[in-house]
Amino acid sequence: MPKQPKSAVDADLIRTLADLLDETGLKEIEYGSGDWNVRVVRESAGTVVAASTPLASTAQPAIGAATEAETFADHPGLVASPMVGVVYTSPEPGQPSFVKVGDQVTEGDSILLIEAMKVFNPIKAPCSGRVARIFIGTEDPVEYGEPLMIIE
Amino acid sequence: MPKQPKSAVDADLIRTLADLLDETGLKEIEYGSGDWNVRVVRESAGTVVAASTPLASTAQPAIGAATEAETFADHPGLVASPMVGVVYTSPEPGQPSFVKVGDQVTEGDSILLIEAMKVFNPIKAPCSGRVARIFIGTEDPVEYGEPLMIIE
Amino acid sequence: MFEKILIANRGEIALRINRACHEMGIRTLAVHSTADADAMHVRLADEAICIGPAAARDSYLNQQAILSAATISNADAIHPGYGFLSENAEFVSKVEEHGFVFIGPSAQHIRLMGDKIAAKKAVQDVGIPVVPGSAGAVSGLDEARAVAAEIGYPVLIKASAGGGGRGMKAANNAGELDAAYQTAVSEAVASFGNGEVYMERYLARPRHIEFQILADHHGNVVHLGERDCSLQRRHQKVIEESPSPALNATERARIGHIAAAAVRKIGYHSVGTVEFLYENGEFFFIEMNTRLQVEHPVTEAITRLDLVREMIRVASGAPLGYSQDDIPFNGHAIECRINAENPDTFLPSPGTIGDYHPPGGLGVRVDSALYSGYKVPSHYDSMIAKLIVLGSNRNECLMRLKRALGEYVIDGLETSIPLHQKLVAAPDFVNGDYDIHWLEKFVGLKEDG
Amino acid sequence: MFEKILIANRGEIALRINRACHEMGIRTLAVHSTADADAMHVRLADEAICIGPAAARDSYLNQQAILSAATISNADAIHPGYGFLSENAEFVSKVEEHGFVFIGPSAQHIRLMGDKIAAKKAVQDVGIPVVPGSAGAVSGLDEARAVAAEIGYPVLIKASAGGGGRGMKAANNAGELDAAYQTAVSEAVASFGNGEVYMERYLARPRHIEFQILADHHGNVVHLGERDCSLQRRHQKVIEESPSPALNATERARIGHIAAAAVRKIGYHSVGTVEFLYENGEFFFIEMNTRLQVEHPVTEAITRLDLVREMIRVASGAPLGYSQDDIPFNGHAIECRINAENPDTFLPSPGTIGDYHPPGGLGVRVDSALYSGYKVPSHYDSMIAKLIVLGSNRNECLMRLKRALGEYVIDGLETSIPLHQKLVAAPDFVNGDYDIHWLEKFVGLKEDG
Repeated sequence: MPKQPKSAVDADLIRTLADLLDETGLKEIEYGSGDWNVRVVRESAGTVVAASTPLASTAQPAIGAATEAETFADHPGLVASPMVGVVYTSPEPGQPSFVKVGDQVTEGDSILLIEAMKVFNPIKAPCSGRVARIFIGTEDPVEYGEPLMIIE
Repeated sequence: MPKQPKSAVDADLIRTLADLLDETGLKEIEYGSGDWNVRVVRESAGTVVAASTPLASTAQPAIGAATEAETFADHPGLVASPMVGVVYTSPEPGQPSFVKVGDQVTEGDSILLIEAMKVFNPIKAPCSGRVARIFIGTEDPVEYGEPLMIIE
Repeated sequence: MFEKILIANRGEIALRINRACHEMGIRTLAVHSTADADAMHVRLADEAICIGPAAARDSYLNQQAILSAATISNADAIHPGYGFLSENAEFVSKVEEHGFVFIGPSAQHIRLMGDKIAAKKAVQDVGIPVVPGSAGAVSGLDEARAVAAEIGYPVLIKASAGGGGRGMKAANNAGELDAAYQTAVSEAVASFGNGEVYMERYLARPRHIEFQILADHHGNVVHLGERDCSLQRRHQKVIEESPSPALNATERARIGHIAAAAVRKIGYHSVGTVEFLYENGEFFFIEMNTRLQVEHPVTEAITRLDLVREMIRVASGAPLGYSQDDIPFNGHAIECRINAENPDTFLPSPGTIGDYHPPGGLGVRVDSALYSGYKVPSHYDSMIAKLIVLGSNRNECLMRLKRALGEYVIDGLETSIPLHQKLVAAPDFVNGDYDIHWLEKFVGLKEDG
Repeated sequence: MFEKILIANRGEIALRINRACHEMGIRTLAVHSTADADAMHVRLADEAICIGPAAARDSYLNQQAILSAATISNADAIHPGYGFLSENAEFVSKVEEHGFVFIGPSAQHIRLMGDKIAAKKAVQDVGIPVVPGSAGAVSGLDEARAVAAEIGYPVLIKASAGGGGRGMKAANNAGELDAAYQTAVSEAVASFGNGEVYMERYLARPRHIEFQILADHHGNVVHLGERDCSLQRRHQKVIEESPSPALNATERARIGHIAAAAVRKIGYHSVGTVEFLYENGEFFFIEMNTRLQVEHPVTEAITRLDLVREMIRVASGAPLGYSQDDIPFNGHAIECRINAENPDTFLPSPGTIGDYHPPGGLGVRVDSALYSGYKVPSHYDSMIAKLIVLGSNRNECLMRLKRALGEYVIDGLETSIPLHQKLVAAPDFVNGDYDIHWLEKFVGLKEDG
């Protein structure tokens, strides 16, 4: 650690070391002089990669699980679909949506409908907050666990 | 060698050390001078272990490759069998052995015979020295590369 | 022919169905639980939809979720595999109400064969021999005693709603009857919520021999020979073979003909299996399974028919296109069910697969959804692979099975491969001299019946 | 029957032989180079002896080392596989002199068929049609011109000692003859140390169709149908199938009968393959291979015979035990040879196998010595696996092959799987409309002949 606080780390140095890790296949580089040193470590992904590639092809989800939504899969405010079905964003065709991005919602408010086997199931806000993202559009099919929106 | 941290690290040094890891089979090298140091680590090759276990059973060598001998496989004074055949430790039945443990031999001395297809092939000492170990007995069958003796 | 089939199952059978569909040029939709997101059938299917959490009742048994998935993905037909919803008449009705084709028999036939007493009556009416037993349900100890005296000891008391050995008790003589009856009723109530039981003669050393039936929608029915499934532990089949070491061609033709004729008379379609107990040259009906069986590959091996393809074809309305005389029975096939379990204690052994190397070469078939790095979930059945071996005769088949078991590598968990290696070397098995109790004696277990 | 067989080969064929031996209860001895110490056949054999360093001439071609290994391990017989010493008459003589059984034909028959000119004469004498050509060796340009004029252009000039396409040149007309002749002679000298060449009619669009023969020591000979091996690149077979899309049952019976009768007349025993060019309904002898072929599994698939087992049986003196009428031809089989090579440039790609997952299920056979973690040595042939698929007809076989190729995972090096996937989808191949030049055109290569 530098004794003198700096506003900016030596990013180029770290980039260089990171590139060197890649180039040389090393796991770790420590580099220093006097009271200064830097150590970079690359997590080896060996078995994880192996586990995910033994099959030649991967099924495409039948329905639109957006890549964008996947990155929010662990978000604490995520509302995930509790069932397989078709999403409706408004109570009736032609009416305004239950919610739009930026709206404040209160826990228990209806935020969507999901139709499954001709039954329209209201989806309620699991917490109060602001609608930060909406991942689906009306009449989109969704699978179990698919991200619907984020309430922060 | 840089005494002061630089954004341009000594990449050649790290490449050299990485090559040295490969060459020597080491996992880690730390290198330093005064207040300067560098340390490189190579991820141990898990697949090597995997490679040796995917089959349920392993063939037994048909002939007596002693486990003891295997531990000397990399010994610089190892005399390995140059052919498949049957070993004879003495020139004729009933005669004393060419060599016994503790004997001094000179490069080119006959130390064994190996019979292959009714031809008796003399095996000669590849170097001068003392016979430290003998792994085989007379009339033992041997495979190519099988340890015969050690001359130190 | 169908454009897209929803596969309402998991594991090796989902993969089996996926393969048959692809070989017919049919697109596939895998539905799966969250625990099976990385499963091989999900990866190899054309499309996949997650239908619920790991627990089977919320996913693979979730009829609404499966029907929703079929709807939103525009599937034409649903293949149920075995287990789960494959013999659920209510599900079949719903599938058809929603305009999909159920790849299997009608709801009516599933309902009929699901009721063990009604099934027995129905097949008896169309000429299939049944075990001597009560005319129907036996209510009360007095009736039980009277029935037992009539059909003769030993007798078996079985739950009407039963299956898998639960609610099933034997009495060797009048002295054992009362306790056996009461235990059977209690277990029936506990297991099925229905205490109704019936009784029949208990056979001392029977073999379990079943006939594979295939029927189209046009009245064409063939039998595809028998499978000897006598090697069972706790009523779960462990090894199956075809032909049975106990049957000759005349017997096969005779019983096969009776079974096929009966199936034709009741108007059944799709695949089905008529299960018999066989003792001293006599066959007695046990039950009819109205679905694809786990052990169908041994029949495929000796008849060279693709049963899943045939199931899909007849479900689409196609006629069989061949008759009984066109069905060859050549060679000998044995299947080993490989479970993730300790081969001695039979305790389940879920875990992550390390090295995985299935055997190959002539006459060897492996049906398994395993791969190196796959995590076997603990939520489902412990069967992880089926090894099916074909030889030109039983001895060749046994020798090939032995070498194939020796090549099979499944690291990372315990499997029943060592048990199968012992079985294949056991003199009684080699001689074909076994009955439905043999395996439990071999592994040192007492029968619980 | 033999107690112990020495397997004088490596790779998938050594594994194939090891499996057959174990299924017959015969112990196996693997002999191997230092490069193959970790090979699968070495691991699965009962015993193993290292016979030399990696270079084939010092190990797999080292006759003395192999015979020494047989001696010190008390083997009864030697199976040569294909390649290496399998068609070396001198080796066969030595094997027999040392009191071992050579599992293959006699030295005399190997010598006869190894001499292309003598072989042609010999088979012509026993009724097999040959391509019109020179009566024997053609010495000098003048004779070459005269022969070409007599048999008619296009003509092919071939090395007497040739094989694998080396020393083989075509001339489409008199203007091309001189250069073609001189090149062929030069290549023959360079490749075989022997400039002797012969000439024959060049067929424009022939198929390569070969008949599998099986003969015992008692004069019983059967043919096991044909294999169409027209898909070749640089004279190396890439895909083989049986039956040929170009042949009907009458043609098969006719040519098969001629080939089997000829083999009987010359007193041949063991397996053998009579190779023909087929064009416009005419068959012309190319050569006879006096060994097990790489592509034998397609014949095994449609006849259900185990060819390696039969080879061992007849080598032990056992009679066939069946006649031509007992040989069934059912279904359709295709083999893909999978090489460790770039599928576009065909450059070899040795390396270490990462994930390895062979396809499974109905009708799929994989013959391969690969396993995850195995290092493919660069010293030997690039063929690392054979995928053989059986279907009830050609279309079913093609669809199954397509799905099996899609399931096959071989990571860590480049393989020809993508090429096979392209071939299986190519309309000409799907229609069976191909000849021996088709593949080279398909991959954009000019023929070098």
